[in-house]
Amino acid sequence: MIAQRNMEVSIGSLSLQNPVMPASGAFGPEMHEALDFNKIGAIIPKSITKHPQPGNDTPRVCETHGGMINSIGIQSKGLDVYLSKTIPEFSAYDVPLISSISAESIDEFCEMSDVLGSHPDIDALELNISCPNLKGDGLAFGMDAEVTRELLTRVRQVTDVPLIAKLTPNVTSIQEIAKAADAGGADALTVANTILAMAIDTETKKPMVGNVMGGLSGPAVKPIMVRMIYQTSQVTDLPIIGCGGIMNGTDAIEMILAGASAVQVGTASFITPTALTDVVQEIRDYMERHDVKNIYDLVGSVEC
Amino acid sequence: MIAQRNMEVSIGSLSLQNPVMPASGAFGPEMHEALDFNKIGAIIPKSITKHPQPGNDTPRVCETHGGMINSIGIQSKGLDVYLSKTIPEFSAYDVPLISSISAESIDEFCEMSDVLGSHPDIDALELNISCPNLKGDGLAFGMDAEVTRELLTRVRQVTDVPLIAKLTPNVTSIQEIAKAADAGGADALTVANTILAMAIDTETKKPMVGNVMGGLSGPAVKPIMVRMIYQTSQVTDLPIIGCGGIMNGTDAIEMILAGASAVQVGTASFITPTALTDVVQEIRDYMERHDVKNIYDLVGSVEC
Amino acid sequence: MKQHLLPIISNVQVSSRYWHMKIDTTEMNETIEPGQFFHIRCSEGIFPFLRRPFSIYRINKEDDTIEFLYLVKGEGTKDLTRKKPGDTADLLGPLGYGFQLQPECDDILLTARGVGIATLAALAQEAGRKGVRCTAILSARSRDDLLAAETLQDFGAEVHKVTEEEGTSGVDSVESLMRDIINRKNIKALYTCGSRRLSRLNQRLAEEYKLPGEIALEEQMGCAMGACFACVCDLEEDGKQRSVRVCLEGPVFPLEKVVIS
Amino acid sequence: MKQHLLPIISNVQVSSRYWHMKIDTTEMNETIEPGQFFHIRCSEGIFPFLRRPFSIYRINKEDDTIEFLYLVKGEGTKDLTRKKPGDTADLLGPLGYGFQLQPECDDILLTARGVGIATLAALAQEAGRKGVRCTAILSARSRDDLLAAETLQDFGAEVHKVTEEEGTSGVDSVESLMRDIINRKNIKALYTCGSRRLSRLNQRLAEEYKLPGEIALEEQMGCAMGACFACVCDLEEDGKQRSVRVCLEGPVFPLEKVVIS
Ligand SMILES: Cc1cc2nc3c(=O)[nH]c(=O)nc-3n(C[C@H](O)[C@H](O)[C@H](O)COP(=O)(O)OP(=O)(O)OC[C@H]3O[C@@H](n4cnc5c(N)ncnc54)[C@H](O)[C@@H]3O)c2cc1C
Ligand SMILES: Cc1cc2nc3c(=O)[nH]c(=O)nc-3n(C[C@H](O)[C@H](O)[C@H](O)COP(=O)(O)OP(=O)(O)OC[C@H]3O[C@@H](n4cnc5c(N)ncnc54)[C@H](O)[C@@H]3O)c2cc1C
Ligand SMILES: Cc1cc2nc3c(=O)[nH]c(=O)nc-3n(C[C@H](O)[C@H](O)[C@H](O)COP(=O)(O)O)c2cc1C
Ligand SMILES: Cc1cc2nc3c(=O)[nH]c(=O)nc-3n(C[C@H](O)[C@H](O)[C@H](O)COP(=O)(O)O)c2cc1C
Ligand code: FES
Ligand code: FES
Repeated sequence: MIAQRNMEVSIGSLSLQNPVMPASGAFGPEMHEALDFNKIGAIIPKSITKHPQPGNDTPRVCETHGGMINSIGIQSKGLDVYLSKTIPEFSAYDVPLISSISAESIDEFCEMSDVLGSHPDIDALELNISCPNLKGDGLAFGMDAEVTRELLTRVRQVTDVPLIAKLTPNVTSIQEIAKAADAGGADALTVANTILAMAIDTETKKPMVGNVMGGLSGPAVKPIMVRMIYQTSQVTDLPIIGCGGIMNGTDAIEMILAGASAVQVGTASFITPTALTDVVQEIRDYMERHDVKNIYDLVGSVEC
Repeated sequence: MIAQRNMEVSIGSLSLQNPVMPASGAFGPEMHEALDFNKIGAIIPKSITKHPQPGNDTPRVCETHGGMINSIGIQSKGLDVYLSKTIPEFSAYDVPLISSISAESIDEFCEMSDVLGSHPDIDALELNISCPNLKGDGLAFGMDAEVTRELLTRVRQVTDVPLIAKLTPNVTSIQEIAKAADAGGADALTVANTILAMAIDTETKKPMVGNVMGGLSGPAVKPIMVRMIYQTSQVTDLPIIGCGGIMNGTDAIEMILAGASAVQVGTASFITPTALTDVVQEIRDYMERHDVKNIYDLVGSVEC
Repeated sequence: MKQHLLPIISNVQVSSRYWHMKIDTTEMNETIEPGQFFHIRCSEGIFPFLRRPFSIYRINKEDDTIEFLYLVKGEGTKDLTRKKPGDTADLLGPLGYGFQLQPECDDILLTARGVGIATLAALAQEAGRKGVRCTAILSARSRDDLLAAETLQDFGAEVHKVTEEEGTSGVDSVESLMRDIINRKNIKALYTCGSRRLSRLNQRLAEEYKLPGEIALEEQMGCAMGACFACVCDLEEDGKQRSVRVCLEGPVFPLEKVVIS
Repeated sequence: MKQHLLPIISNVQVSSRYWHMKIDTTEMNETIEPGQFFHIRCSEGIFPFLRRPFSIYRINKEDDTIEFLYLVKGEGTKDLTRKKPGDTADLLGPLGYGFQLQPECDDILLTARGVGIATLAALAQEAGRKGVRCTAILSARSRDDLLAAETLQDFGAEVHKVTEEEGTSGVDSVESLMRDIINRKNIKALYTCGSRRLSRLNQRLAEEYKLPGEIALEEQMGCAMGACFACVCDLEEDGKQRSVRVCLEGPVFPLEKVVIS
């Protein structure tokens, strides 16, 4: 008889059947043809902005050693289309729906969180306070602890759904930002968004992405993310969602050992469209092999 | 007839025959068997501390996708052995010798800079204000602009040799630190040291390096370094020495286009012991192919 | 849009820069149309990291195979050349929307440049199959790059070759050639792929001659599944521009709508 | 210490976990000693990133070849198995200091475990060549891992095999075996490689029987050129500890001096 393997995890008041969800911006409704959405922990569509916006110039992606740079920007059809089209498309599935929000001001974050948080089909909000592609040389709300605290405090006032702050890795101390988000009322932290990066084509002398700089993702960044998850877990009890460079179940386990209770898989889906469900299966295999009854027995259990 | 290709670059008052030098800690006297030291731009031995110190627990290195983590720490025999043994070993070569200094306080930086700066065989000092392996959870002087400014100001008072500040990439704004080092009196900036990282063996649940965290180097980090070089070059006129992930001449050119006037090559030497002179030759080939007369015609010439 | 692991029948160099790969599609039950593409994993490792998009060059329903014609450009295509017969090809697809051959358009003109030739070859094949007369102008750097010309001729197409090498591939020369063919053959539709300049020329002539047309676009891709918004371009409809994803809504678009930057 | 690009003569699997590679060293003019090692680039790409250290298993001066015996452990060694005869091996070395066979030590005992057997095989070969009588205790997980036993026997060594499989590889059993051999054969020196526990045992018996000895260490390596200080261990001399680099000052050290953690 096979023992029960409990893979359920909680993000605030939200319970997920397993700890694996897509990373925002690397997942779309069309992927249902290749992937069984009902088998993952949650669905997170691409970050949404209040107003429609076009995104950045092409080329928008380029490859690097063990990773890629993207400068998509937040190409978005705006909140109205999101409510009328995107949400119905995803709420057909049997897993929680987490909306990722990108906004230009704290007020706008509040306004959007109010609308989306009160929508019956939306189970949690991820606040993308870290997108390095925003105007202003890659600056983001999440680079400042005080701004982060205030942003979370204000959004907390308008909604009761679980709030996940997606932190930026482009900071001196992720611990300070994590503590600020915690103090402001976040229910969980995603650690972390992409690392600001740049590549130049030496033949044309032009930047490889239209926006000059973009965000680095993929296995190249994983050791940096594992470090940040570990550091963050030392200063807060909030659930951490590990993100950045996961290609398989072992990578997910590594982040879980470092302190994550859930993970997001982004770029890996571009290479293997079934990456998300593969990771679920590989985590389960690991639990079998090591006879782990409950995924929480692994969370933060690195032996330092 | 082959046109002259001028590869000479200046680091403050110091002139180098070409822009390629080793990264501190990834170069040793024994490598002379595989590499002609007289053909590189400068020699930089491993960072030296005032007192002997043992370095960190083993294992001290591990591999990651496109890179490696090291937690060597600054294993050092102290200043006395450095003066009596290391310097004579290197000063036999016909290229400038740059000493990399690691210290525990600003006073100690001053003291060591005084001693080393007045040594006739030492041509410049690189201040390693960025080593992420120091005690204190990876904190470093170079994570604080004010400390950086003061450190440079104080060291500037004790020596006239060119001062190179080796910045840490583990900061929110490398520009702020660069400006502070500039204001304090640095002659050049090395951008940048390793990125703090961590890897866990999922089978043993133990960190892959003895010191739990270590510094990530190699091609994985190059896009982050290119970005930081570009950002730094926007806020200061100081010469920038690009470092992090260079494997070949194209990588060096990429950093030069981003704004570096010289480069350091570290980990690549572990894979190809002639990496340093290979890079020199490949830069020369590029200049031939693109008919570049002077290396400075390339510095910062990315077309954004 | 599914991941398929299929046996490679052959993978051989066919000219100095081009290779040709044939895949056994017996195990893949999908309808494939000319103009569609597959996102191919060129190596097993993590470098090159992303998949690479390749149009379908030939669709052989009879013996359940498909063929690709690819230019060795960088690391990805170099790795692809290392695959041997019997090895597995990792294909994601078929992806996107292909060309439309309207019943009333019984005489068509294709203008292809470089790797765009591979894309239009599949259309010539389809045209041949449907009895549509097809004329093709193939443009390349050198004669050696024009190996696909024979394939198109086999499909019954009349082929005109222009090259840089011979100084015949300038936009002006191609324009007179196109005008001549359009007039002489009573061309009913234009199809193009592979060159910005030839695309603009096609747009101009389509407007002037009031011909419908289609264009297959190439854009840098991430996911090729519509998820990442890497591959966008703009369409202009009723005076308004809107952004489309080449991988999902294309790669074939109405010629007149595409905003060529 | 130089980088050598040398032709591979053969590279074959010799047991379930071990492979054997033979290299043509005609183009390499270096003196190679048992105990020395090469830092080998296992793949051309950037993953695995670092070189991997491998001891010399056999040195065949007659026909100018060297041989390696390696365990397939992770990505690096897996990639190494992909090399074919005629391919190029990228070797950095020979590196480090090898074993010393003192003229007066005409009867030696080797204790090797796992991949340490490869390291000590070269010493057995040298002993055979010099007419030094050699006894070897080879320890491994299973009989199948002990394929090198024959090689050592060919060199004239008396070989004792102990395995986990058979329950004969415990420290206690090996200790009685060693004591028995030391007494029976009038052993003059001990050599060991591949196991912390066996190393401690060797240290203990060397002290008790007042025998000189040497140990070959394995440490995670970066550069293998003495530059990076990744591969350190501690030696104790005159009651004081000092740090040494295994790649440069070793990998062979006096048995009694090494601090085994
Ligand atoms: C819809 C579509 C169909 C195509 N059909 C064919 C075909 O039938 N035959 C053929 O030879 N080529 C075709 N191409 C082009 C082909 O995808 C590129 O030549 C290939 O990706 C180059 O990869 P590389 O690794 O060899 O070169 P790299 O050195 O990695 O890249 C060289 C250049 O190729 C382009 N490129 C690299 N990666 C991608 C990517 N993921 N998406 C788009 N472009 C990329 C970039 O412009 C890059 O500068 C097609 C492209 C598209 C978008
Ligand atoms: C001086 C010396 C001589 C050796 N001689 C032999 C030999 O003759 N035959 C043999 O089979 N093995 C030998 N080894 C061990 C061999 O180097 C490792 O088994 C090999 O590096 C594993 O690489 P991998 O990529 O297959 O495994 P990985 O999965 O990458 O690593 C598996 C383990 O191997 C070790 N390892 C990985 N990289 C290195 C490295 N650069 N340096 C040291 N250890 C590393 C680590 O402990 C790691 O956890 C020797 C090691 C040393 C230091
Ligand atoms: C093409 C692309 C688009 C992305 N768009 C978003 C986005 O809209 N919002 C967001 O929070 N993160 C976005 N990200 C970041 C991912 O969510 C994730 O943090 C990052 O890719 C690291 O994970 P990975 O290495 O698994 O891809 C995007 C990443 C990629 C590659
Ligand atoms: C093994 C090792 C030891 C290092 N030791 C030092 C050091 O002592 N001082 C220092 O400033 N940087 C040290 N570094 C960092 C390098 O100088 C360099 O900044 C980094 O490796 C990035 O360059 P690379 O990718 O070319 O290796 C060390 C790096 C490695 C890999
Ligand atoms: S490539 Fe991702 S949307 Fe088209
Ligand atoms: S491996 Fe670098 S000093 Fe030994």
